[in-house]
Amino acid sequence: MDDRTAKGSVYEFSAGGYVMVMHTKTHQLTPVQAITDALRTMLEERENVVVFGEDVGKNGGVFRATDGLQATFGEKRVFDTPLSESGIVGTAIGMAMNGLLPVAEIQFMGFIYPAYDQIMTHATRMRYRSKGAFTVPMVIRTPYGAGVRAPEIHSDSMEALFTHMPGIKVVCPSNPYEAKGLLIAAIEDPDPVLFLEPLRLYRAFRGEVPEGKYDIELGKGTLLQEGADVTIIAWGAMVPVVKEAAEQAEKNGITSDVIDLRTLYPLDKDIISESVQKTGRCVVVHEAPAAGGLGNDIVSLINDTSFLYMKAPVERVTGADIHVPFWALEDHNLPTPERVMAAIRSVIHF
Amino acid sequence: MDDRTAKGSVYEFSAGGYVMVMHTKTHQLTPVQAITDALRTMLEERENVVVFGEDVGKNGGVFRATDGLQATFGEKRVFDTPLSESGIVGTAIGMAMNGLLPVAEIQFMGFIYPAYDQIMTHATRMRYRSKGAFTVPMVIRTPYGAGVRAPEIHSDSMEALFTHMPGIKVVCPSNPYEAKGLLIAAIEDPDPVLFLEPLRLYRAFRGEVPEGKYDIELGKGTLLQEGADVTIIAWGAMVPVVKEAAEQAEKNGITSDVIDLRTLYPLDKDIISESVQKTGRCVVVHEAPAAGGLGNDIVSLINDTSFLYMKAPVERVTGADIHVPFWALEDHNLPTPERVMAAIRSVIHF
Amino acid sequence: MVQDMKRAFPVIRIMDQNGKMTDDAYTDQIDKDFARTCYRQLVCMRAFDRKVINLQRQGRIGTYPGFEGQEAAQVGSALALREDDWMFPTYRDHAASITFGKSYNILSSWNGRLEGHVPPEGKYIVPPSVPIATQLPLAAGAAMANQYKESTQAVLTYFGDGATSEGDFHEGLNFASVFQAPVVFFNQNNQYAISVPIWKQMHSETIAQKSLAYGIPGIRIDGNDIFVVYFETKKALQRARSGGGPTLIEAVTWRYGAHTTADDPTKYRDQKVENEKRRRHDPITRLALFMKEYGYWDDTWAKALEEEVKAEIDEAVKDLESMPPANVSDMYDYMFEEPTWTIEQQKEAYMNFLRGDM
Amino acid sequence: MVQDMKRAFPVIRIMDQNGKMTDDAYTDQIDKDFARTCYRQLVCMRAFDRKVINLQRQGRIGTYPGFEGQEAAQVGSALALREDDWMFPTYRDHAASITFGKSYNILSSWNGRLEGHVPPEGKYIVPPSVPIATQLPLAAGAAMANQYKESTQAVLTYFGDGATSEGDFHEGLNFASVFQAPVVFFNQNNQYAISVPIWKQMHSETIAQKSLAYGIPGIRIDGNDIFVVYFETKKALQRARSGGGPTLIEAVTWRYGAHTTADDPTKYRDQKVENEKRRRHDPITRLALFMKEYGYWDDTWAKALEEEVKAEIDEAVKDLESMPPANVSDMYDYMFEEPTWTIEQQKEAYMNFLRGDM
Ligand SMILES: Cc1ncc(C[n+]2csc(CCOP(=O)(O)OP(=O)(O)O)c2C)c(N)n1
Ligand SMILES: Cc1ncc(C[n+]2csc(CCOP(=O)(O)OP(=O)(O)O)c2C)c(N)n1
Ligand SMILES: [Mg+2]
Ligand SMILES: [Mg+2]
Repeated sequence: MDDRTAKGSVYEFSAGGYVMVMHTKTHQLTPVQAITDALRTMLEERENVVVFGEDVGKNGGVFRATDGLQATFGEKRVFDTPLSESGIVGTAIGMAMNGLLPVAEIQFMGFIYPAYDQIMTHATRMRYRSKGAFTVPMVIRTPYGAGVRAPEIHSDSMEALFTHMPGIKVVCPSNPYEAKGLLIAAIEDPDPVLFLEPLRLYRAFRGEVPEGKYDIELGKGTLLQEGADVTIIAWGAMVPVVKEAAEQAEKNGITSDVIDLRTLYPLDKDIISESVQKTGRCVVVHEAPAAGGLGNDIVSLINDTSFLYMKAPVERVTGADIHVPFWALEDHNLPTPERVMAAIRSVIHF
Repeated sequence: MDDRTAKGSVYEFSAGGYVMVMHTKTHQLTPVQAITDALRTMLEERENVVVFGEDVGKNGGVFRATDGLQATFGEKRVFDTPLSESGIVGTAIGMAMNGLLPVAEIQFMGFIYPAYDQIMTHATRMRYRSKGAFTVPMVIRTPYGAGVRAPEIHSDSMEALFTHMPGIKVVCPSNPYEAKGLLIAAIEDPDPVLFLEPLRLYRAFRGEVPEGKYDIELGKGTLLQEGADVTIIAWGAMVPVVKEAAEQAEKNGITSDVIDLRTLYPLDKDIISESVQKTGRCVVVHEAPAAGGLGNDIVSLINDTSFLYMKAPVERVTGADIHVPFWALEDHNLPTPERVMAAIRSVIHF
Repeated sequence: MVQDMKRAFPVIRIMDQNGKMTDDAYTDQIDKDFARTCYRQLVCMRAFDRKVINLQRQGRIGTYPGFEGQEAAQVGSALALREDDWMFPTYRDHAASITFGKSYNILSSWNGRLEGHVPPEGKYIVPPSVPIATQLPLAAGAAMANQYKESTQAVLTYFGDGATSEGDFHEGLNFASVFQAPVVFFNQNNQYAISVPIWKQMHSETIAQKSLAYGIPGIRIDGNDIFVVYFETKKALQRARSGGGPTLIEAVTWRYGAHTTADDPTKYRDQKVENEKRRRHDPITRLALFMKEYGYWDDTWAKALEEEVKAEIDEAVKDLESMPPANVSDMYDYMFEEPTWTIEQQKEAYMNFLRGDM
Repeated sequence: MVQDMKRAFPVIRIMDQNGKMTDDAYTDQIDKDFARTCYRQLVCMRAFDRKVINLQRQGRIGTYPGFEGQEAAQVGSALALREDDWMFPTYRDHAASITFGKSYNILSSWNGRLEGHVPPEGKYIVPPSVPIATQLPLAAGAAMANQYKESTQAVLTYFGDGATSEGDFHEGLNFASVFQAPVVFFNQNNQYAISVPIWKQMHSETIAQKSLAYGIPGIRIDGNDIFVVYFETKKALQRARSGGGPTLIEAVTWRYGAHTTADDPTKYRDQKVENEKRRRHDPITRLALFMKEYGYWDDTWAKALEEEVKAEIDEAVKDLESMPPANVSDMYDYMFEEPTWTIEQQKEAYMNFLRGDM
């Protein structure tokens, strides 16, 4: 489905992204409310959707992402599990193989590692190893990222552990409208999807979200603004950061293509290569460590598709090769508009 | 310690790598025997070295890597554990914090995922999160890679899951002499080291290995042969593959720098950039999936250090974005000299 | 408390080593047909296993994990399943899978062929798990889905003594117990995990007692007594179907041979034990003695059966060896329902390379 | 068997709710000094906890997980340790850590300061674990190292009721049992894991019974009776030191407040229970009653103590708030003993950026 039309709504492209020009009913929601709305919509639309994880039931999730869902849909469809990530993902796989559409929550991305084995050896291999006899239409939702002064291990951003893993799509929205549409698409996807929610943005702002079901195609990035001099690529919580940097740049006479990737695997090759072939310069921004980070894949993609177009080496603005620091220092490891601006300057003046 | 001198031996550089010109006693060992020799040497040299894992005791390991060690050093120092990877790594961390030098074996790299959480949240964070009060001088050895017609999950090559993880070094030898020297260096390293053993090479050939203790510095690659036209980068089981490709290339009048990285994190920046700045062309070869593979990091490194020197985009010859196929097809997903040759041609004729 | 476990969980059998029934409540439930079905399946599975090991020695098949000695545990439990139940086996459970309806082509998976993992249409036989214990949470989840659908289908999963050390054993049983999911955890305690004997694997005296950690029923049975296996599994399945939650069954058994064809058991145990086990505990011998004792035996039938089984297995090997070569595109085509552009591009590039276009 | 667990593992206490000793064998071992040490520490820890929660409300410290209600479990067990034993606590176990010798600067870790994790020289107090249950295998490993060194140091590790669901709980206990490692697994069963009550966490009636799965001693005690906590922990440590292997202790308790300052318990439970718990089960009230009963109480002393504790804690807060700003280079400098070139380069680049060189 084209992402500009939602049940009775019509969207039009404008400089700031898509805007609705004909309404069904919409609401001003925060990103986390949009997630809840997506879950609610899919619990209504598909009777085999189940939502579960630690504290998602009565408590409505530690971020309130599942607030009110158990009250509406009952304990059968929205439930608490034991504190057991391998168990959560493992049972989700079994459910998915047996006709359900599980949406499992991992409370923070830093707690997904105990489930890594289940995702690596079962969720992502089942279709292949049964030659299609069994499939795993499962979504794992998890908040990720730093910047909210959370305790240790609550701020990890290790998307690259999953973009490297064959057999799973990785999605990461940056705003309420897309959070809803992408999550619905993820739930409807016939294969496993890891859905990363930028926890720093959960309540950072509101945006228009239409009622009812609509989806946004997985695997497609979006151009947030068009420019001529440099391509800036980001996703999730880094999107507001790069937008601010792009504004600063504009004040310095540098105009940018700003790409929000939205899906991290598979990468949207066309949007990246078309843009860098126009600008010849690129800055990639992510929170994760530089080594092994998705930034390297983007550099590779540009190397593969656009070698002769590049006027300067791609600059990556990323976390260092360190664990997310204790929060007194976390801001020092997070890309900021200033650091992105410095990178823009350096690709421009190369 | 310089890697050319081992207790009483003197090595000299020649076209084929280092050769010994003055001997202590040496033995012709296979790579797996060299591993055993390294373990034996360190069990002798350091009384706090302990060696353990599934089947490493009486059975001497499923690949015989610990053959005879329990008989010599007793059950206290060389022992079997329960079938429990998180337990193996978790207890190894506790031992390392408390004065031992554990060398834990994970039977195959495909079975390291249950221990991923322990490595990610404890082994690699303990020094930082205790501000140096506790440290984890631990080695995890594990055979990796495809090509021996092994059952499912026995052929994984997911080094990038660890090169992305802050706080751990990743080492991967390709021959007996270096296997011993690197493993000794890994055991002496004050921080966690993941030691990947190319199982396909375990018994593939023999090489001269000196008796006694010597080490090879971690973090340094080695130039296996010098050429002018292209740089070929590989490690572990791909080293013989690229050597063969380089020979073929030579017959076609193309001469190559062939780099064996040996350490995968941190990458040897100098050896790579010096070589590509000379050749202007580069082919990187690995078994792991293209997406998220270490090849991308190498492309990035070249982008960062040698942009203006490159005459063609870097070519990567890798596994596809799929799980290691069932073995009837595994060879189709493994880089071969022919595929490497094709990539060489393509960077030359770009 | 700790000391009493071998008494709290005695090894239950209903047929003794000489084939005599020790509990007549069961004797009546076993008729000639059933006894012969059991016998046929045991004999057939053993012949299959031996054949494969021979093939492996001749280089006609890859590494293979034999199950000789464990036939009663596998066949008895598989016979207890209802046609539409789910099975999550391991790499060693081919006797169970085949008994439950998997075709002999399962063999081809040991030749690196994907085709060996595909179950017959309508059968819920999941491909065997290689990573130890990982199938237990899956089985719990599949059982939870049955609950959700208000289906009376139950789930049975196999695992070994070594598997009890993995976190997934614990998480799987805990989930199943909390949700009272209709799943039977069937442990084949063959007392070794490759070279590691059970007393280095755990400090508990039995595996059955681990059920106490989850507040679920647990039972320890003689895995070489096909009847106790059958009836206890049936009971557990029945309990599962009727809302009584999961059960842990420990079937004590022994593998006669090597862990796999790549293993050398003389490295870690005295294989003379094998002879002793064969002589005193063989599941097939025991069933034959029972049949003789209860008048269900017939030499001509047994002779004919042997021929029949041999022919069946020869046929299976012929099928194996006449398979067309593996299809290269399979390795790309089952990662996602719709391939990503990356995989599509990689496939195309490789196919071109194979055709010599590159 | 399954049904008997609450009887097999009754909640043991030696001091009843009114502060009366129910087992006089212990009464003699408690003198005034010891009672006062206990009381002081309880009062001090509670004052600390309340202070921190206040600081958090005022925005002077980050998210913080309080332990009010659990003081006796933590203080009693920590007092049972020998000076040179090892402790592996969780995020909620500051009363234990401080009692065992950690300075109040542990607080600073909730302001995102690394410094809060550093133990005093020579103390084996490991930084609190955040990822649930992961510290259990570590504790088993540290205990195995003590065995290796033939040291009589023991290891004690804390964890919650929720932690029992994790694979690492199982793997840690199994390892410890197999190697008979000198480690005490001290469970604080406060009956909730954030919002999830214990009966949704497990189907077993007790946590203590999980010891049966490992063939190790297990005991269920009243975690609000500081004396039973102290003596049972001491016994378990003694057993560990003398080669008797690990013990699982379940200390039943209750957290009065929220899971952390970011949690709202009224979302998932009736906080009126709190009043009931405070009235009938408070560990400090109970100890005060005991002291009055046995003549160890003195109003003036108690009053003076309050002042003393207040001053001590005010001092700690002053220290916290006068810490110099965090050192940026710390985040780079403790990844490896010698930084890799990558980290060195990243550090240099960022330091230059901070100085405005870029
Ligand atoms: C997670 C994991 N670790 C290690 C292995 C290697 N391995 C294969 S079988 C086996 C022993 C299994 O023992 P048990 O569970 O008793 O089953 P059995 O083989 O005796 O049937 C091991 C260690 C594996 N397959 N998976
Ligand atoms: C592996 C992991 N999963 C999830 C969390 C998030 N989390 C933090 S505390 C907690 C509940 C822990 O409950 P319990 O073990 O009973 O300890 P308590 O907090 O009650 O002391 C959860 C789910 C975590 N820290 N680690
Ligand atoms: Mg076994
Ligand atoms: Mg709790």
